[in-house]
Amino acid sequence: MAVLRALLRHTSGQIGVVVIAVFAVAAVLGLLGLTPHDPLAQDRLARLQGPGATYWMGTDLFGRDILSRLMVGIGQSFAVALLSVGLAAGAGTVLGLTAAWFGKLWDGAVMRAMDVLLAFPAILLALLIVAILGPGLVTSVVAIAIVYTPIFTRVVRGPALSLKTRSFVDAARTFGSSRRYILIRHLLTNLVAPLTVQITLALAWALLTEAALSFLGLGTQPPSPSLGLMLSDSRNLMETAPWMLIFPALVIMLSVLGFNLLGDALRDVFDPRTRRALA
Amino acid sequence: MTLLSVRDLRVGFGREGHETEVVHGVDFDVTAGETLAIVGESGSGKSVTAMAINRLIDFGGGRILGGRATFDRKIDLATASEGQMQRLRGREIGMIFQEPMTSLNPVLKVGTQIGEVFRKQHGLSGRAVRDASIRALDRVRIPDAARRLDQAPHQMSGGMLQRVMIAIALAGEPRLLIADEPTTALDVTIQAQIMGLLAELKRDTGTGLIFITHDIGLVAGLADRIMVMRGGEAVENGAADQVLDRPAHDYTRHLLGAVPHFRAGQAARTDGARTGQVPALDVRGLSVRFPVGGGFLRKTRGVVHAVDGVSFDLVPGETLGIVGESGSGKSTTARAILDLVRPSAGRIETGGTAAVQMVFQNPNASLNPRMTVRGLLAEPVIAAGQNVDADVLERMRTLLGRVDLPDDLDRFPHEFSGGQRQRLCIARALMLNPKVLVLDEAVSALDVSVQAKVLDLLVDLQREFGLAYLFVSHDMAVVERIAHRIAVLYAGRIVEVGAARDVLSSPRHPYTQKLISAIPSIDRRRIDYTLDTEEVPSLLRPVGFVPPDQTWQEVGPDHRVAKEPLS
Amino acid sequence: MSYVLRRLLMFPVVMLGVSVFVFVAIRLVPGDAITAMLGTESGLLTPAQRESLTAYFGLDQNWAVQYWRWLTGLLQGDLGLSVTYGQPVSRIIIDRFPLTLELALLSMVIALMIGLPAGVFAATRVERPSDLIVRVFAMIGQSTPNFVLALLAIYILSVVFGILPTMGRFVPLTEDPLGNLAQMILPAIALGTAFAAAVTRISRAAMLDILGEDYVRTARSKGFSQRYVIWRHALPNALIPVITLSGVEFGYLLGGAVIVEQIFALPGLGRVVLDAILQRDYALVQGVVLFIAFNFLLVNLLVDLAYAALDPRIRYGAS
Amino acid sequence: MTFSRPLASALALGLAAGIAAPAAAQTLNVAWSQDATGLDPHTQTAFASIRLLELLYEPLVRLGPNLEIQPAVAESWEFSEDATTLTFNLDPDATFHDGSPVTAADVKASFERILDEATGASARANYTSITAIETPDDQTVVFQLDGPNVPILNGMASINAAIVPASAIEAGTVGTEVMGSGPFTLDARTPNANASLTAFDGWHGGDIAYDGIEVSVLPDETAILASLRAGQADFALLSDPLVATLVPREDSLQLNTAPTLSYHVLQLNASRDPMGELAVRQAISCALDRQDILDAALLGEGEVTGPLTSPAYRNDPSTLFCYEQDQDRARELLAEAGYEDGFSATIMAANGEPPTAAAEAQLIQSQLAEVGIDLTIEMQEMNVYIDSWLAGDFDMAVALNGGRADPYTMYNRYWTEDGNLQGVANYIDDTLDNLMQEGRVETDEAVRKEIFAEFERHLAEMAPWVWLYTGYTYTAQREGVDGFEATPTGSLFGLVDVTLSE
Repeated sequence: MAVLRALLRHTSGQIGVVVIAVFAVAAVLGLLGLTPHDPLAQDRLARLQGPGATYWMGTDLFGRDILSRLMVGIGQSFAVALLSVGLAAGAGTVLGLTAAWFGKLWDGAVMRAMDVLLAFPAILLALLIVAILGPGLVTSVVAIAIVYTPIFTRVVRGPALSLKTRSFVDAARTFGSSRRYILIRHLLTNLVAPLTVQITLALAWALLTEAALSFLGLGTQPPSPSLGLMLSDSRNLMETAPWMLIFPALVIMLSVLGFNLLGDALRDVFDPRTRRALA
Repeated sequence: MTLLSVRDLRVGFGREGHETEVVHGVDFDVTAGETLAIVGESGSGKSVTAMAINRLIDFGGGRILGGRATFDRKIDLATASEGQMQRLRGREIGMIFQEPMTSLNPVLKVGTQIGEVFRKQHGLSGRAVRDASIRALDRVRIPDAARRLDQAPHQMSGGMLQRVMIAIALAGEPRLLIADEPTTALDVTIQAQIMGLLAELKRDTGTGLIFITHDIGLVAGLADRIMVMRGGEAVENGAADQVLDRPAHDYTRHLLGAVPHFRAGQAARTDGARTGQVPALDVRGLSVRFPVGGGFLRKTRGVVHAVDGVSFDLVPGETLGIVGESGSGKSTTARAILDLVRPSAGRIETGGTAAVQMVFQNPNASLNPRMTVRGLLAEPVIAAGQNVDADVLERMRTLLGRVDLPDDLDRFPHEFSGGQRQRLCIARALMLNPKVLVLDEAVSALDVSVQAKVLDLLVDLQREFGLAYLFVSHDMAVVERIAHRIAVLYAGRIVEVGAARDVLSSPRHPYTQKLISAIPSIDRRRIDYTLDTEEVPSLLRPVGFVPPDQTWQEVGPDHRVAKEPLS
Repeated sequence: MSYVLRRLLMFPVVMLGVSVFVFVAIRLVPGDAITAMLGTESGLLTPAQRESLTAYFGLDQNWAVQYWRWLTGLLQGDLGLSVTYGQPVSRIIIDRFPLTLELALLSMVIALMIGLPAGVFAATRVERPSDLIVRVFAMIGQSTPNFVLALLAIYILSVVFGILPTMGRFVPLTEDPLGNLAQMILPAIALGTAFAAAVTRISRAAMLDILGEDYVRTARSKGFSQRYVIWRHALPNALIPVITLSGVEFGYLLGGAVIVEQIFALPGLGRVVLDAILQRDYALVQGVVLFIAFNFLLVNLLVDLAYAALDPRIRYGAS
Repeated sequence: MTFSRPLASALALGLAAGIAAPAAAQTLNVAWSQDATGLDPHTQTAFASIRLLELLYEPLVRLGPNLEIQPAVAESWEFSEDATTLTFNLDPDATFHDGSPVTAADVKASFERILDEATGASARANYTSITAIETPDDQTVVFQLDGPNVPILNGMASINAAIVPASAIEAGTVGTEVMGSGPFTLDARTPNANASLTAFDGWHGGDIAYDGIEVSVLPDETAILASLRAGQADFALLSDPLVATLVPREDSLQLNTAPTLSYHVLQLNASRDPMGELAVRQAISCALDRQDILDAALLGEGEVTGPLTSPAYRNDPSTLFCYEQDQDRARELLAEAGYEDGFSATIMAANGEPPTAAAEAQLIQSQLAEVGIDLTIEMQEMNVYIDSWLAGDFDMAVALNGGRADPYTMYNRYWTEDGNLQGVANYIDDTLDNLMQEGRVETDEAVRKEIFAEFERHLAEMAPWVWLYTGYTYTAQREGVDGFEATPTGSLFGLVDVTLSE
């Protein structure tokens, strides 16, 4: 489709797509269990071994293969990111759209509620939610979703307000089109562009937050590997086993970088001004 | 003495080495005190040529590919360095742009944006800068100049902003002034004021003027020489009278003939006659008022009376033209009929809900970019509760054919030209066999030659389907070609209404007369514009204000004039 | 100033919303202050002992009473007593907030001082190598988790250089400016990097748009140099989106401070909340979270004021 | 004091030039990761609180380096023949920080406060056998006991039985203002951040070689190591072996390790099947390789021990039931109990409490999997863990429980008929209860040692819990700091004898 072709011509788009593709493949392989070693198997003889022939990225405290754990870890972190951002995007779109369309009272209520959530620094809000629901995969998803919903609400409400004044919405009103029809066929379809850009940037941010939560010991739980957990485990072993810190950190940075690049490229592709330069 | 002589100018856009050429070798001269008009439709390369002279295209991704532009017989602008150009711009070559609302920096005061020119070009400072700025504003007839200096651009009207732009351009006392469609975005009466101002300044200062426009009628009153451009080439270049009266190139003839020009009533339609049918649309005492400054905890500051007691009716097959300048309430009237704006008072009688459909001004904005032709045309049918079956698709195809569009239901709006898109809107409006079509500035966003085609299509459709048109527009030339009857709207009220021929040939209300006199036409040459600076009156009334009743004076079989003086 | 007045009116409404939210949220967290303080030994408490401790911690009244008492106290500036610190919450905030505030402001200064010029520089040299370099660095800056940055910084400094900023104690600016700077510069860089990257990208995008605007073309037509056009005409307009970003980003700074203070062992307010949640110290969590939210809203109000100051269209509203 | 070592090169980051330490006040900079959660000696139980309070308050007696009873506020003490009365003679020079003398009235008021349920003193259970407290004169206190109770003397050696001024008790300022008779006074404290202590020159226990202590709370142990290396901290407490083992790498730093009393244990819930079956519990005990868990989770920093951890009562663990991994025996025992293809259960652990909990859970999981026991790990936030732990709401739990010098005070809460933590132990039988009661009343050391050795063998055999190993308490100090002697209780009282030679 046109967007994909334009994306592949955009320099940062190309890098972004390649990086994400590599990690996506690794994640799928990881979740399917097709990893060089069993991520949970503890090899007593190979504890804290540096990168070498059998274990390309070395082993951790229990002699488990870090590469395999990274593959599963990426899978889990991606899963958390996709789920939470999906939830947030869904909730944000509904709230933003209805707030823009009905305006006045409902708009005020929604925006004030969003202000309340936004007034909480993201990590604190996540901390409270995780403390209530207890640490774990599901909790991380819920925490990140709640933290990110206000941002999606605003990203949707802005353009929706301006779309509402466009003549094709007036035209639809003159035909007597139903409110639902207008919201979905006219407003929503034209919000796909800003939403896609925000989703990719949100994915990058969600990965960072999931890592931070695990770093504080509140994210996904052992023994299932998550990027943040592997990072926090490596904290005290920085000197004796630096590879335990370097590889997970690199994976987090590169995957987040990939999404950021993709988000940037998508913004250029969707922006009519720059699209002509690319087409 | 020739101020500027341009020989074989070629300009292109795109990356180094493989530019696409847009201006293919243009030659012209400008002498001091003379006005050269460059006329052409959009895409003809007229603006690019102008911007090439003071090398502003260098910042827009373009480059001069070849030719020479000798200024003051000394310096070749085509090859001058950026440093040399910076010394020329503002001091020797001034420029005025099309959109006054966006040409001034929104966050800086007007005084600052004028003062900085005096500071740079004349080395003034402190009090002197302020005094010079006030003198500059007085010269362009801006009332109460001192107070205006401290205002921000968004607090001034389009006309006033354009005057500021002129003041800025002339502050450096340039010997050559380039005006790129300076009045296109303005109302016709304001346009007349700006043309008058330019004419006067040219006489006083003797600057050379390059006036760029798409409206050949407009330049008749100002230009000494006219150059017509098309597709990046100068197709004709000669003295004004010679080009207007004995055009050599058939494209010039097309511009003079086919494009709608105001003929003060001669070109009005004669085929309509009111034979007492039942009106398809009857509007009685329509008023629309907006409270201003209301809301949470603060009382309303006043009420804008956008439309104040407008009444008219429309019989099938007849076109009523509603004419007025911006702020007259003509668009609000149209939108009130379609209930897009809630009327505060008055009755609107139509023959059933789907009887009235609307066509909007900007074809790009009135078609959802993400919908195919099928989706667009199907929407009214779905909205009316029917499902899209075979004969609905059949109707789509016939209508597409009828508006001369390719029979391809899977295309997207961006695959059509402006004119085609507006015809698609018309087809969509006809899907439910309406009785009345409300056309709100339906052709003003189109190119002049495309306007003619759409107007002819509308007339044919009217005859074939017996449609009644409510045609709202600020362009008298266009209204003259399509309206049977004309109503002139001023400050939310009808001041004169009647048969088009009578209203246009012998206008009786002072405002109508002023409006018609301000309309440029090919027949009037080198007119000296009477200078006035009247602004559109504010429609903000105190809360509870009740407008006085209108009394009419019958001046012809179908020609009435409101007696009240302009409020 | 109707625009700002409306913003001001919203302030108490949102604060009320935040107070209810944090009050309920902390009470939904399983476990209470007694188990937090006594740990496994709390199993040895006799019923009478447990009852007296419950009363001491005020956990016996129902939620509505607790909330009402807290709210009325709040209005008189009394945020209640922290059970784990044995001090009034307000005093803890007064002691610990200067550090977090300085950390956040220092990060913001660093971010703006690096981000803005870099963004403007890149925008004026589009698609040329320097533009690409700036964009790559900005991208990396935004993709690096701040705790990884912090960890690496400590590791390198302590192992390779053997020096380290003071930990555990706050060296206030007033007492020892040099020492304060040495202590805060590293955590501020760790916290501010992502913010600097964001500022770079926003200011670059804004500048690119503005350089295409009509009024920039007008300025050029007056014969002004590229430098003058940028400084006098383009920059004031580019500041508007950057300032808006700073408002929102300030919230993240306060959040990010939680982790950076933990790693650099800085006794700031960010860490207090983390410990307070673990200790189930209700009054402290409520007081500090409310205070942080108040600051976030205040900063956003300041952003709006700056917005109005910069853009007359906002100041005078639609004419 | 910002940097104690002048910087050699001008740093790219523009870090300030070092300022030499002010020569005037000789201060010992101490760093630890967890701060006290309160200042009331009678109610605080957290190890971090006790560690700080031991420097500020004093009980009647205290435990020496190898856990022998030493004088503190009391100069001397003696049991009556039938061990039902215990008399203490107070040290006349003992004074509180405000100079007022410590009198028998203060001791009586302190114990009455502990016994009063309204105080919520957690160690109250150890002193309920006191029936009356008499104060014949200012220097002597006589405790009447409801029966022979040897361990109570050990109980008196805990900071939870600190002597506070009677005036402070009336004024109710015990929790907010520190007025003790300990070697240091508390000048300032920012909880979870820092504290400054000054040597109390009027301390009856002798003089201190330096002027005061500056405590920094660095939650991240890598930060503690970094501050040691940067010379910001002279003395530090470490709990995570992964960090502690890095200290010797720096030649200017010295690591002191001392075995602790607290024990790492896998608690089984005998009230839930299949752990109700003795054979199943024994199978679990045999399936685990304790040394391997110790090597992996704590890098070998500790010793495999039986239930008794105090040096006086410790026995050779190899004599205990199944202390060598024997997977075949484990499978036999499982088959015997009818679980030949194993079973599945959940194992819970607290996040970061201790730091090695997650590692231990994962090692146990993988070792038990080898004999067919399939475990799912549930990591919980500390408070949630404690609630479930107290309610006995778990199949298995990884725990690090505190130890005591005296086996009776250590285990009476779990393994006696009316122990208040019976709900956590989930197992009791007469042998255990009888042995505990005998131990309580027996005054002869040698006989007591034999009683508790038998108690330990029986516990290991019944395996309600699977005892694993004890770790080390670590303290690290820079060169120039010497004279510190670590004790199994992890107390910092040894700082009193430290000298700074800088």
